[in-house]
Amino acid sequence: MDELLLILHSTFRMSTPIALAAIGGIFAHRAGVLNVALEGMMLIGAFVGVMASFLTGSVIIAIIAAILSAIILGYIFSFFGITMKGNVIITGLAINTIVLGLTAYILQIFFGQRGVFSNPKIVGLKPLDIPILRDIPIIGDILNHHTPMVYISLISLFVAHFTLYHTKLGLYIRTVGEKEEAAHSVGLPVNRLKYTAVLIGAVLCGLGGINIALENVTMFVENMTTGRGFIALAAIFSGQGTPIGTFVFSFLFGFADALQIRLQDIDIPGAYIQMIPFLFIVVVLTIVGIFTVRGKTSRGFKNE
Amino acid sequence: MKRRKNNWLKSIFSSLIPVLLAFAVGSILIMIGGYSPIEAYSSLFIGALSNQNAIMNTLFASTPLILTGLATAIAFKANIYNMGVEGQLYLGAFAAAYLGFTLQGMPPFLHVAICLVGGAFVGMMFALVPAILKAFWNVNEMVVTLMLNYAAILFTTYLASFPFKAPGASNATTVDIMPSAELPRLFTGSQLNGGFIVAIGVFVLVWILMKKMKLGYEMNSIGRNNEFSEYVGMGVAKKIILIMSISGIVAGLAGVGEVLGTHRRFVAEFSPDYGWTGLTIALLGKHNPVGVLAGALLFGILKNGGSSMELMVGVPRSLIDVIQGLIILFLAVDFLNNQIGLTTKLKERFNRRKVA
Amino acid sequence: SGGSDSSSGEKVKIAMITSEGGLGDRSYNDSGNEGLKKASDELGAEVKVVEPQDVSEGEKYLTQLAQSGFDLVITLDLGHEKVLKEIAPQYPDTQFAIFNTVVEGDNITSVLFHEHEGSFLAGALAALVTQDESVNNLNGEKVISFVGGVDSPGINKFLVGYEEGAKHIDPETKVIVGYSNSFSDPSKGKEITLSQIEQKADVIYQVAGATGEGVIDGAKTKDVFAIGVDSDQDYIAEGNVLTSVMKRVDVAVFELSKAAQGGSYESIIELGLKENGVQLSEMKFTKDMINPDHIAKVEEIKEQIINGEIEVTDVTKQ
Amino acid sequence: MSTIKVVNLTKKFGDFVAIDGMNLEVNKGEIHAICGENGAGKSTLMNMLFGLLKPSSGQIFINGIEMHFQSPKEAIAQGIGMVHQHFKLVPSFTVYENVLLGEEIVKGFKIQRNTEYKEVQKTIDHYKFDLDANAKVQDISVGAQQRVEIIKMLHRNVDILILDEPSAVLTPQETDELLDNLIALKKLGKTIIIITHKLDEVKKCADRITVIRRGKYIGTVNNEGVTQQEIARMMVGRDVNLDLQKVEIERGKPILTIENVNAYNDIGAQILHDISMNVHEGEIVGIAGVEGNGQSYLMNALSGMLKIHSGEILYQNESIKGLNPRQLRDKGIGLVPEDRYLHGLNKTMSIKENIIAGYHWRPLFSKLGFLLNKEQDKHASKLAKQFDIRNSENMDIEVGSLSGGNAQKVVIAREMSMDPLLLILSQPTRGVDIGSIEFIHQQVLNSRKKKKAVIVISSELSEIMTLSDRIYVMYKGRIIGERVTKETTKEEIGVLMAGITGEEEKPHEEKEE
Ligand SMILES: Nc1ncnc2c1ncn2[C@@H]1O[C@H](COP(=O)(O)OP(=O)(O)OP(=O)(O)O)[C@@H](O)[C@H]1O
Ligand SMILES: Nc1ncnc2c1ncn2[C@@H]1O[C@H](COP(=O)(O)OP(=O)(O)OP(=O)(O)O)[C@@H](O)[C@H]1O
Ligand SMILES: [Mg+2]
Ligand SMILES: [Mg+2]
Repeated sequence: MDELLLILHSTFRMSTPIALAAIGGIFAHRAGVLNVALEGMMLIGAFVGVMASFLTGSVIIAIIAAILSAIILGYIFSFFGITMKGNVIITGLAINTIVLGLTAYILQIFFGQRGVFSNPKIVGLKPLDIPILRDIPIIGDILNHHTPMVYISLISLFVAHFTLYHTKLGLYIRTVGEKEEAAHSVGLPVNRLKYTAVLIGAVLCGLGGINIALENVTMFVENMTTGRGFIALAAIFSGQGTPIGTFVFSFLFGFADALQIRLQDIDIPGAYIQMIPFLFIVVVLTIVGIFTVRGKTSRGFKNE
Repeated sequence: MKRRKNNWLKSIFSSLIPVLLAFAVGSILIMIGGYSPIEAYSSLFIGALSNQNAIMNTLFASTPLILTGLATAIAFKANIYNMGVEGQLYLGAFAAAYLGFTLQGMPPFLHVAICLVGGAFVGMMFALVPAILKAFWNVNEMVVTLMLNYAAILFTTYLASFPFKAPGASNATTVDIMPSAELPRLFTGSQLNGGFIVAIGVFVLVWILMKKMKLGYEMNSIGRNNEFSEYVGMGVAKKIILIMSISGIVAGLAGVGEVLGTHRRFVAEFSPDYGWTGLTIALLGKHNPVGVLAGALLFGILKNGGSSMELMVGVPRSLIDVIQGLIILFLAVDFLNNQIGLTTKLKERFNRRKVA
Repeated sequence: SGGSDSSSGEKVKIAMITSEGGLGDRSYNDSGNEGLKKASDELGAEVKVVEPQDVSEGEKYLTQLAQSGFDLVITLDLGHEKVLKEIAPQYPDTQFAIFNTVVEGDNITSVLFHEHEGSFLAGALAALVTQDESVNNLNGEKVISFVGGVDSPGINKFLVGYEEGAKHIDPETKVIVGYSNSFSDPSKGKEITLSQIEQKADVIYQVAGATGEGVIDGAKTKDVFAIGVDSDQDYIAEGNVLTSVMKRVDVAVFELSKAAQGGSYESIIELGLKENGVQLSEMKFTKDMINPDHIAKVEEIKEQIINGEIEVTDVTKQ
Repeated sequence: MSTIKVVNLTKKFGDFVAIDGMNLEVNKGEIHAICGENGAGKSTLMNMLFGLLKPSSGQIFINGIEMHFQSPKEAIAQGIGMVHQHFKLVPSFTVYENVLLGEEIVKGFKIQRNTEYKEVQKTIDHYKFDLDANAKVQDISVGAQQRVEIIKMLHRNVDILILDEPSAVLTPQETDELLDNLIALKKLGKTIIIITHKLDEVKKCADRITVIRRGKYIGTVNNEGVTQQEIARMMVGRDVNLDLQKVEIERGKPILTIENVNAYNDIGAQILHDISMNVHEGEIVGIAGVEGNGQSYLMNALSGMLKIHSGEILYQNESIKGLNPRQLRDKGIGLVPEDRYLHGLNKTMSIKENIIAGYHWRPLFSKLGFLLNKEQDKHASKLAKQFDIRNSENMDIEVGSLSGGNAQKVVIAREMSMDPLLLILSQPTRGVDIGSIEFIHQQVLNSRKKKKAVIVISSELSEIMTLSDRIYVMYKGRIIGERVTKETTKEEIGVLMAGITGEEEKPHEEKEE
């Protein structure tokens, strides 16, 4: 029981960066823009957050700087992918490569550091002890004592859901993604909506970067996002672009990963244990697929 | 005839502009780092293209990318998001290595052939997993292939670390393959090997498949309109399985080439994201085999020239990554067409303002 | 065996190829780079460090460096062993050196570290300290742990030495093992560490590159001990890094550089506890926190290893 | 003063001139019909008026002021609304969401769904349209979707309403209601431009008629004093035979027999109930019915796209239940689906590629897995000529850039070229100009002459009456009547289509879909 609570507590920590990026990524996804630059946006957020924290000693400035940097990246992505109509997957992959190189390069030429940048002057964010939550049994054990971004990721879930389904912005974003001509024919600013969708994602990716670099640890490491942006992308697709579904899959992945860590001591090859989160997602999707397809009476696939 | 020439010129121009723009942005960064852009770029071209050895090494660097690019292009053409080329490559590579070091006393030609077939087969089998899940239960292939990549890398690393580790090796590698299984070097002084011939052979076959064969036509149709394709009896589910199998075969061969030609044993995590680079190349080449070939050569130049930039001028690796990223970024845009579109758009806005 | 042929007056030219991961790992490659810098400062050598993108580029780098007239070309990537064997004979005027593996050849020096020996000491110290409730937040339970970057022989060489050292002190010591599956994921490193601490581990040995930074951070958060690796990492979290298992790549590189300048090369250099090529850090911040008997005991074990009374397993030899 | 004035307007797509020096004046408060063959440029012209396309040259004046529309937004701001030929609706949204798109009712940030629903339903009821504002667009019939498009514009209170073939998918009653509505709107002072291929509608509502041909202005006439035949001649440039003569054919043995077929949709609702029917050699069987009464499902079931739950389908006395589309084609069944651009054609592939689809595996077109390019070219050129597909000099252009009628001819040509023993056509002439209708109908009758069996599913009653020997009427997923054409009247079938059998059966009450 205690063990389970610990795993769940850890699940929140592990799924937070994925959930933030994924929930942010939903908007671009729903606007019909495949954003593979989530990874790069998180990494730049992590990097700039650490730099700003180091230089100013202020976490607030660090957070703002991280968000801004991710937004700038979002603009570059949107400019090339939307305004210039470049292939968005290439654009996204290119941006990831650039961020990876650029962060390392800046670290090297301006700070004379390679690989790792850690310094006592970097101020991070600490876990919160929330008065009422603290006293609720079980729930308190799982949900209390997390860093701010964990709570922000939960809040962003509700905000994203509300925005997507109950506001004009959300409705327009979905329109653009599902049927661009419809948006065009009533004069919606198609490109501006796509920009906005990408930029919302950038903001949350910036926060994801903060979570990785200033909450979980307080340092920057080259490529420290290690593919979480792609896991987030997988969560979006698995959750079919709905905030709740996407969050569930981010959470499931975090859970499987937390579980995996605890199972490593079992006496079977580590590789098999480490595969758990990845195979777990495949299995879940397959089960969902089997149930969905069961009642199907029409032949073939729908166009995307 | 005249028109064709024009198109040809146009495509040269449209790929030259982004490269030049990327170089321009890159030179700013190079200067910030205190290096000379001219020196850096000339070392890039000298290293990649200046003499026979340089060119051979560029082709060598392109070899796995031709194959991973084609593997991705085949699937993408049919609108199947096979992002699992990396994983398929690893399993194909391991299979080839296994056949390469276990089978003994084989005539070289036969041994190589067996390794090629074995690696291709394993690549295919692994690609079948997402294909079947997609075909039967409509499970998103992009997610499945992304996830299975991790599993494949973990699995092959495990194999090379434990059951098949070379005795005495302190890293995760298998023993060497038999000399009979090696793809020979084509020239001395360069790493270019028989793998390149394999890649070119596959390129020709894929070109024929996509341009001349019935299946190529069906791939194109499925890629553009699934429902139509089903309606006219193409049996989309079965075709998905078939197309993914071919994609897996080509991805597997990419791994085989690396094992038989380059490393001559299996080395855990040997691929510097060949699969992902292949994906970029497939998209840059617009899923067209010739485009993929051109893209792979470009990346070969960048990789080989990039190392020269480091070796000769000392430009740090990280900056080379940035420049490569910039080139890809600018290449994502169809400049010539959009450029014109952009200027007319600006002109229109300007005119409108004048009127108002 | 062959000597350097750089005539006096000319600067000796030395190049070093990093292993994958490159510079900035705050351990292996960086340590090598330290040695090289020292060679440049003290010996006036002309030095160059290069970082290939992947292991298949080894041949190109080795060839081009040899062709560019370097007197000594050191590769830290043991993945280059095969190509080195083929290339070295073509450039008899260049001396080559490779680390962590043995490659035979007239102009090749192989440098081997006995990391398992250093790890053995770390394991012994960890097993002693974990039972001591008086320092930090340590519990009395005999549980220690290990975080590796990947589950592979190169990493497990450290693990097995560590385990043997711990069992040598107390066979009941439990060693929890975790792998992060990445060398650049400090978050994950920390998470694994926290999970191990929850399972009562209170001394955690990390062999995981930058991921290990997260391990140290985790130990600091829970105020228990981490053990650093490769270089002296004690300063990263003062008082929470019990010790570091140092692998003196810098020493080896410097020694090679000296040979390049005029001495003669050996074909195999083995660096273990005996040669001070592998050693524990001086424990600047922790020495006073723990029972001096423990340190004495570790010192004693070190002597036993050096004189062969204790033999530590090297898994890569299997 | 004219509300809309177009001067010397030209639109080029590459080298192709779609609109060539067009002049047009539309008066305020009139209903102005635009007529022309498929591909004449009607939609292109209207899209320029609505800001969706930018003219290559020429001027557009709205109320005397020259306009340079950059987007529909600016056109809407000038009070211009357009109902498009190809729907611009978001499938997963509800009807009311689509209607109000861009004009949501919000309180704070929150969209007031309930209010929106009520408001839109009110508009729908006001215009007496048969629509549920709460239904999702993807779940309603094509006809209903068209109604959503019209409501969308009516709800926006535009001054100038452009309707591009609004009645193509409406039932006769709905069309009548629509026309009445348009006349009522005109009386409110609105200006209406309507594009339609149905000359009787033009006669019923228009004040003036402009005819264009191949991108050029032909002329504008007053509705009064012009006959349908005259308009048709202006459009086509020759006399059009609107009444085809059917020769007597001895009907042969049964080709297709359907027995008690039942089917369900993906969410488990029954969509076909006990369907039984048959068709014989040398016979054309029509399936009449108001759009959305299960005809599409029947078509899907016959094309192998829908799983049949129970019942039997016999083709030449052999069960073809559960066969896939390819097997059906190989048995000699030709299929012309209802949705041209979804199932009938691959919009972004060339004419040549489209014209062999579904038959490309035949030895005629491929050998040992290779496509025979020459044969394919020959075949495509032959059919283009035979079926009068315009633009046929270039078989490599995308089918998507063909006009609706020509695109439909590509489908018809493909399916007929293999001489199928059984030809099933669904809405074969939807949105097709009169010249092409005549042509397609002639082709169908030729098949009958060659003793083939034909099923025509159409919501166009006159089409059913012209072509069929026998008629089945579908209502709510059932066949509620069977008549021999010669022994029935348009009126009788119309009554059946409304669900009234007049016999022992009562109109079916239960609501489906
Ligand atoms: N939020 C934004 N931030 C920065 N630039 C933007 C933003 N939104 C749009 N742009 C830029 O301004 C251009 C015009 O935007 P606008 O919203 O008017 O596009 P639009 O109405 O969809 O255009 P059209 O419909 O004519 O294609 C975009 O193409 C983009 O380059
Ligand atoms: N985007 C485009 N690119 C190239 N050609 C086009 C494009 N749009 C239309 N055309 C061509 O312009 C001509 C006019 O097309 P348009 O759609 O305006 O015809 P239409 O009169 O509306 O026909 P229909 O009655 O079939 O709707 C056609 O020949 C068509 O092929
Ligand atoms: Mg203890
Ligand atoms: Mg039209």
